[in-house]
Amino acid sequence: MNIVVLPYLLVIICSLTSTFLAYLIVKERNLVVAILLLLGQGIFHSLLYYLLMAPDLFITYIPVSVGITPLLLFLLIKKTEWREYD
Amino acid sequence: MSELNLVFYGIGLGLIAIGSFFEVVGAIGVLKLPSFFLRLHALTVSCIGGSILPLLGVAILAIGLEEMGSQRLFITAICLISVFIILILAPSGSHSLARAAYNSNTAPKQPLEYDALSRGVNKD
Amino acid sequence: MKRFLNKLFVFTIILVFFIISTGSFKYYTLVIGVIVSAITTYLFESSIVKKTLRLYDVLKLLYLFKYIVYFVKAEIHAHLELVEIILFNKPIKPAIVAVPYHVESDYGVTLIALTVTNTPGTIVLNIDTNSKLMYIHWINASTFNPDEARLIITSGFEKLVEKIFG
Amino acid sequence: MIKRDVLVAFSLSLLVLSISLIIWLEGYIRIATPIISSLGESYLYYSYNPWYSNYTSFSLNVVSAIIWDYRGFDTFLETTVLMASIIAIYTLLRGFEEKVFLQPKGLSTITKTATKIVIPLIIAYALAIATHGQLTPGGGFQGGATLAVISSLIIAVYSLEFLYYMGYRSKRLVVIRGLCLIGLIIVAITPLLIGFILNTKSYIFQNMSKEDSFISMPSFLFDAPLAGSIFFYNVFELLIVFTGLTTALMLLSLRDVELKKAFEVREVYE
Repeated sequence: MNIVVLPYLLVIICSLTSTFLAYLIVKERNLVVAILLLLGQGIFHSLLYYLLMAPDLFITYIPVSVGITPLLLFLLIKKTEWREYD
Repeated sequence: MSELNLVFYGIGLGLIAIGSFFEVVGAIGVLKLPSFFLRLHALTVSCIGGSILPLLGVAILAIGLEEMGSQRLFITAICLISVFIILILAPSGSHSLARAAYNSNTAPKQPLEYDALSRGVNKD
Repeated sequence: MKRFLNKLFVFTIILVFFIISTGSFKYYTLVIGVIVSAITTYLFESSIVKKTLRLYDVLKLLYLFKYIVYFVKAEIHAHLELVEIILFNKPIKPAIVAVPYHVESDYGVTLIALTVTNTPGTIVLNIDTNSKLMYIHWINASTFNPDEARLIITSGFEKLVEKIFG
Repeated sequence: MIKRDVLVAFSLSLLVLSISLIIWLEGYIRIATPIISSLGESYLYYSYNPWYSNYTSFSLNVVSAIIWDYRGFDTFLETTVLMASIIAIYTLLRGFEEKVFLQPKGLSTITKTATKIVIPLIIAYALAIATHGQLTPGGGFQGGATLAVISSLIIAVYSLEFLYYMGYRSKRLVVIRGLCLIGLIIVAITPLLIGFILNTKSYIFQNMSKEDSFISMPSFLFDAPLAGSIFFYNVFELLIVFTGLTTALMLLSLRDVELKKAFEVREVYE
């Protein structure tokens, strides 16, 4: 295999996995677990930014997706309910 | 590459190899051990052995790479600072996880042979 | 100036961290770093270092070095034990034991607790500051008695920590 | 839920695989094509180019140069967008009061002390990102988001009460934010004012000297390029983003006692 193909393979892996995680987040009933999965998806997105040569967005996305968004969502869950019902 | 740099290079690679071994052991432990509190112990193995040792290895390896100029000192310093921060933050995180799990009774405590905390102690 | 050594200590640490995290050593970085670390020192010095530092506190670095050597030894022992438990199914005996401590300052307690949590096999579950007890989850408990457990788990660290932080 | 577990395990293994591939491929990664459009080429050519002082912005980081110099007005309007969301939260919670009980509870002593050590380091790192925005990747928004992690840490570890104890109030933060926006405008119209006084031609949001106006912001500080107004824009943007995100965090973590009056007010309106 030619080594030039491998970066594209990496981009494919990252985007496919974040799509998996997005599916899981939508299907998940327990909202706490859904937020933790969203955190994992954030890590994949920041990897994608790194691969696509956007270090500025990479630096922005790490604190926003790992530090601030989960806390905001947890605060919202605390005010309402932590589980979806049918 | 001079002989001293070769020694640094070898030590760094050896530390990274040992670190990956502990990482695998920690992963097996997380899958194998029966309860939440026991799994936290396996997590500590993969934190200290699996991430601190490789970071120290990279720090030593970077000293040996003479062709990188003065930039290698920054890499070494960054690795040492990361080691310091992980040594502070990882145990405090696992401590607060364990405390929350114990106080809210969400995780099953068995197997447990003796519980000093449940015998009439006030929780702050 | 009051508490000059405290301010100098915090200022130096933040300045060094600033220069390392920018990855450049120019006059520009140095000037901006001095301004930033002066502001941060002014804001946080009183809450970070409670005690007034003196010049002979430099000697405590020797104890810190001794502490690191002790820490590495304990880490190696604990890692080998955990590898035995995980890979070779060594029988375990998990228990939560109460361990007393005799350190006064916040930093001393924190350092002991972090070291105990950092060694695989023991995790600090809860801490009671009134009766000075630590509740430790121990994966392979050899004793349930508080004083004997203290001899095994923390007493080695505690002597050195008491000399560093008092 | 076996299917879900399988999917999670598969994703995590792919994560480990991709991270190891990234580390292995450090020297070979080249995803962007070497053929650049003529517009991009001109940006790359002029963003740090002392020989063409009419077109350059003296910024080593091309992204900063584009964001704050070549399309500065656009970015200035972007910074006001976050204000809209804060105003929306204020409208939803109208009538809330911030009550100070001064009994911060939070997590245990160990976590608090560990967090106390890390907070100054995060501040230093965030300011390093923001003030070196014209030299290395980074800038105002990045630094502000990193700085806002501190307030989220304080809310999670020390509780909201400690933020009140440190003097944070949401209204004060909004005022600081407004002042920083005014600071941005002042930096933007400074060349215009100087041109008005000296009776020459000059532009709003002007950075370096142009063909028909010689007014220029400082391009160097000591031995590193300062990139004129980009440095000041980055510092103000840091404060704007930090105060905006902190206000949103504080308003969303209000307690029930503080919100009691807000619900009454809402009932009256409805």
